[in-house]
Amino acid sequence: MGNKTIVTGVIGADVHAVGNRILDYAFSQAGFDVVNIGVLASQEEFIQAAIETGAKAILVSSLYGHGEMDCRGLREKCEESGIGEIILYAGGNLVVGKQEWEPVKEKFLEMGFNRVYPPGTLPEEAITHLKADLNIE
Amino acid sequence: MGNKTIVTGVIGADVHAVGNRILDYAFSQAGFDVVNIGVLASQEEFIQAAIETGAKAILVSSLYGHGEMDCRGLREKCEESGIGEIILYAGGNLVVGKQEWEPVKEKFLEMGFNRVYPPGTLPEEAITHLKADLNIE
Amino acid sequence: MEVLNKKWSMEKLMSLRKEILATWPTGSDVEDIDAGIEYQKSLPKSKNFAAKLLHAKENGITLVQPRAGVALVNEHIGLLQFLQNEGQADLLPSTIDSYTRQNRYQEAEKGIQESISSGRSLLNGFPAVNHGLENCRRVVESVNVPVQVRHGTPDARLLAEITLAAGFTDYEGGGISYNIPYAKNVSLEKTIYYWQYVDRLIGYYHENGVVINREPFGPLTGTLVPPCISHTVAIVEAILAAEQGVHNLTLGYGQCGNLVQDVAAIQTLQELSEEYLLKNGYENRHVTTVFHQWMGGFPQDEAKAFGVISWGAATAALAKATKVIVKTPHEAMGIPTKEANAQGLRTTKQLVNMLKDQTLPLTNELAEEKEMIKKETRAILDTILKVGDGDWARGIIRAFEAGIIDVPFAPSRYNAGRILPARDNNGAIRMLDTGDLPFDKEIIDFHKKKIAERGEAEEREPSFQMVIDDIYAIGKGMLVGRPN
Amino acid sequence: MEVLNKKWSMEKLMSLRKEILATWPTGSDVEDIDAGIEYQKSLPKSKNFAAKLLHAKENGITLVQPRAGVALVNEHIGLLQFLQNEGQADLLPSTIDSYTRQNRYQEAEKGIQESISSGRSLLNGFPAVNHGLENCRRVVESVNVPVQVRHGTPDARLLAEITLAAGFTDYEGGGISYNIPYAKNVSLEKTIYYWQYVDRLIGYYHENGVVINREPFGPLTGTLVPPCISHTVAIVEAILAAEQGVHNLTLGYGQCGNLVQDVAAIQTLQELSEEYLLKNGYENRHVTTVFHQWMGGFPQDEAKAFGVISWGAATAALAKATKVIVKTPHEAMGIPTKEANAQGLRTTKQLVNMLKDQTLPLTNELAEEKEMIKKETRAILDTILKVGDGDWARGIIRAFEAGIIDVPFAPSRYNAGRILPARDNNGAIRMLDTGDLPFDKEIIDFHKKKIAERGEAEEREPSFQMVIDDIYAIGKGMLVGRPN
Repeated sequence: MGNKTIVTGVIGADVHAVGNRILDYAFSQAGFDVVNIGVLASQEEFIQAAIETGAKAILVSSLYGHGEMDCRGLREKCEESGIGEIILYAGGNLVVGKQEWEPVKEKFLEMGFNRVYPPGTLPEEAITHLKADLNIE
Repeated sequence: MGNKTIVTGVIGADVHAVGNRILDYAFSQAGFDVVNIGVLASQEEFIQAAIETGAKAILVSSLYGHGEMDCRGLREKCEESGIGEIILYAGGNLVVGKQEWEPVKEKFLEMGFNRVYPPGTLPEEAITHLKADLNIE
Repeated sequence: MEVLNKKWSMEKLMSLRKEILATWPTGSDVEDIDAGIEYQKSLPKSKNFAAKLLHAKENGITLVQPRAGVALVNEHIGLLQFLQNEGQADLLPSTIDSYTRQNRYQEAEKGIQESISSGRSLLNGFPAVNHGLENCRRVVESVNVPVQVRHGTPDARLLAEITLAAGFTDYEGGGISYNIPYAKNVSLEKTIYYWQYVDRLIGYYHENGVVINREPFGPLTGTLVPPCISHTVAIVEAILAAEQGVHNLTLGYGQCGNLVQDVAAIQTLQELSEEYLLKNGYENRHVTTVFHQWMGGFPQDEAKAFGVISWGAATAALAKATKVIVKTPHEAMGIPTKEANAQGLRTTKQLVNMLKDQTLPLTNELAEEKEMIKKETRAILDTILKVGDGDWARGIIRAFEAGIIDVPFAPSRYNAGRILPARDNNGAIRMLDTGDLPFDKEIIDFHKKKIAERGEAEEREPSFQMVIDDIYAIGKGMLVGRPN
Repeated sequence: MEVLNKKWSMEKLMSLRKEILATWPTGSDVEDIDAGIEYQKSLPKSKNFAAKLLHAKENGITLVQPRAGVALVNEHIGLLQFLQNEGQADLLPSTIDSYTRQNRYQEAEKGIQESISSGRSLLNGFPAVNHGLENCRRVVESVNVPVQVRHGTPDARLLAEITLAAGFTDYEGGGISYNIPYAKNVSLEKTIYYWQYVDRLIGYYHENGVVINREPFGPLTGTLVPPCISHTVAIVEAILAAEQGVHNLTLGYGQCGNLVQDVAAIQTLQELSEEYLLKNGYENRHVTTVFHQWMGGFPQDEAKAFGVISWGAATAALAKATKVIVKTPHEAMGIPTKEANAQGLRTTKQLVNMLKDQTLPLTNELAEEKEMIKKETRAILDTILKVGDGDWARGIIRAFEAGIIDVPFAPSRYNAGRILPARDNNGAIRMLDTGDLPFDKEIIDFHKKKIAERGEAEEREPSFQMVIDDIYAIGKGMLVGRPN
């Protein structure tokens, strides 16, 4: 597949399906080829899908607060699998409870994510960023 | 009049009449002889009513936030009028805005009030105190 | 002096003006009446209260307005800007302090000075008269939405002169609604006369192309006021204002808490006022409505206060009131911080937006409630006109003397104070005692029946204790004050 | 394996039990099934969920319940006590963490350890299985009100064994409602079978004098779910549970936001479920209702969130739901602090108390809405029984395969996902596309008409964009997602 292929999914034991459906729709509308692996997706499933489709980016959603535990080590696993340079985004309610956003963001950037989004972000924002990061248009 | 005569009223430019009516009713029910001078009452009117009726206590209500300015000097005026020992209570929304209660209470006690009540106090509480302060029952 | 409902000549207004403007030094700034009109014309339409209200009414939108006022000008401007920007207020007020309301400008001045020296507002509102024309214009110029004067001033003539010349486009109050709940010893003759002055002034503005909106104060004492009582006062004041040339009126009502009664009240207020204005020959008048969120005691707890605020917001939206006056989570503690004020606005905004596509459907219960409110209000209004020998001003004065109209819990000695309101078993406000209201047997029996139903449910005789229980109820989380 | 709606023998239950209890070490603590029953009998009636619900139903009271759960036992107890004392919760939950819901006890264990070492809960709920019997009993013993297990677990057999033996008296979920919205790859055969186990276990408790309440999860995906869809699932699960011996059921519904539709939904849920239980031979069953405050996206701003919470509370009270599940002002931010949770409870408590003497009167609109919900639900239910050749379990499985029942936005691949819901012009939830739901022309035309009305008002063709706009609407302060 081409330059516009991305993998989306909801990581861990998380079953929030609505936002995932909207992201799929919005990125498809924006011209991306969306490989949506759905909810309850493991790190391995994200990586497998990215390798199989030659995706340029992985967009990880997490709505249930366990994102911190679920996302840890994803960058390292990508490196081990030979896709160490792939773009990684994360977004949603990434931690349990109401916390300051900046430290949460820092934590995920340190984990190797390229961009991190707080709850309530509209798809348009991530679309704009991803186009910039992939040098599209 | 007897030992159970008290003067009630709403001080200053304050027109809140409902609580005043309830206080009147509740103290009367509790056996007090209530001389209710109503709303928009000046310090002089409170003192005049107390002298004329031989009241043992003055209960000042203030609901509109100007209580601090309106009540200042009342104890001194009582002293000048020869009723310096009269019991003075104040209650209501005594200051403008949401403030810590303790400093407000301190301020009114320093002004010479015997007891001070925050917003939301039920009449029963003041009735119990007044009976104790006047050695009734 | 007998006061009649008759339009003043401009000569009468102008000859009195001199005297009024001389009552405080800042009055001299507004001597040229036409300068105020010119200034008003220089303001954009977006700052005109009447225009914004009519637009909302046409589009089925409920606008949101706070109460707010502090002692000093810059702080007051900061407060209004905050409520506009952070509170998303559609309409802004300048709530006037209580000294100014009693024309005690000397004490207001002292409050200003103490506020400066202590660094916090010692006044419960904005002393517009003391600050004068230019400072008031700064207020209007500092915000992007229309600003209204909200107060409680029996004699508000000087305040009107200054604030209208300064670009305020809505003026709350009236000769009855700012007397009976706000004064103790001022006769209705006097206050109606004072307010004829204000209304004639606004009529003059109107004749010269400047539309100023007038809002009789709806909730009166804010405590268990039956709709027919507040409706009667609002409609009489609307007629008195219309006679003096006022064309745009917002009539008000304070939430009782029972959804059906509240929706019925807003709908009948609109319908009855239009009917009576037209019947009395006042054509081309524009009536809008204002719903006041719960005016009684509030829970101390902020979370519970949000619940009370929200119920008022939801009711206003379902009743399709043109605007809603908003309470704050600090209500039980007195004057709110600006943050709390903005919170109350945002809570309300969320609900009026969410519910803007919904109404309360017409049901038997709603139809019956509307019918009763109309019967009661018409009975009082028609008796007022009768005892006034055809004159509304004479009539309302005589009616208050006779208890034909009677406001519960009012401080004024010109009010009979004989009626006793209490909630029925569904929380609607009825009368335990209808006093001397000119009601026929059907109406009296209706109230008796409703109160008796509650008495039976609570296994007690209806009495003043029931009334007290109702007053304390909301603070304890209830609408109806049941025995424990 | 074919699953049929047929009561399990005790032998079947007991032979499976061994295997289930062996799936995690703490299972061995509950081997003696009758020890759990004895423990339940030792608890005071005030801790029995079913009893408290029935008392509320009889007295027209709406009870208030939060969601809450953290990783560690002492912290969880502290949280529940806080919500009981500061939040005035009538009923308490223990919300189970997401690892336990997927039976990933190993990961839950890791979450417990990390929570201990980091000093904050890294789990989004209480891992009851890992903590085991004695710890769960400490939870029940530490509070004064009934406690329910709330989760989202497709295979909740071990969790049920431990928590019921520990004194929990209400158990949320079901073979459909905890599969379709909570799993991706688990077949309905499996989950219905898992839940027959749970229901049979509760049936055994019932036969031995311990009443455990069961609550199918009403809101499903929580997003634009038409009432007929959630009603169908709730009623089928009620029947499946009743067959295994469950007698007390609370059926649920998630707020849609339109007052008339929400009241109609709660009323029809009560009426239809009683009708179908009786019609299918399940006598002496007690049905109560639960109303879930707004399950969709929340505004970030807490003041606005209070508005959304309040509207749910008011609707629950006017609909006379037996209990209401409460959101918090932190909803948009994920799991709330205990303070925010208690605030949501107090706001809700204020409203259900204030409105307890009021209902929404029956109007033409309400009657029509109820009639449509009943027609739609009956059409689906009757088709399910037909395609199941008279068996509800077989029927619901086949119905999901065929799209005869279809849950919007569900993650499960066993759900057709062909219907498309959207709001009509008054904010009620209708269907843009009814997929393969077994509706007659009248019903289909009704939905078409309602959606077309909105399309005309917004001057656009109904499409998936309308659905997306509706999903984002509340966060922007609206119910209906209008184009700008």
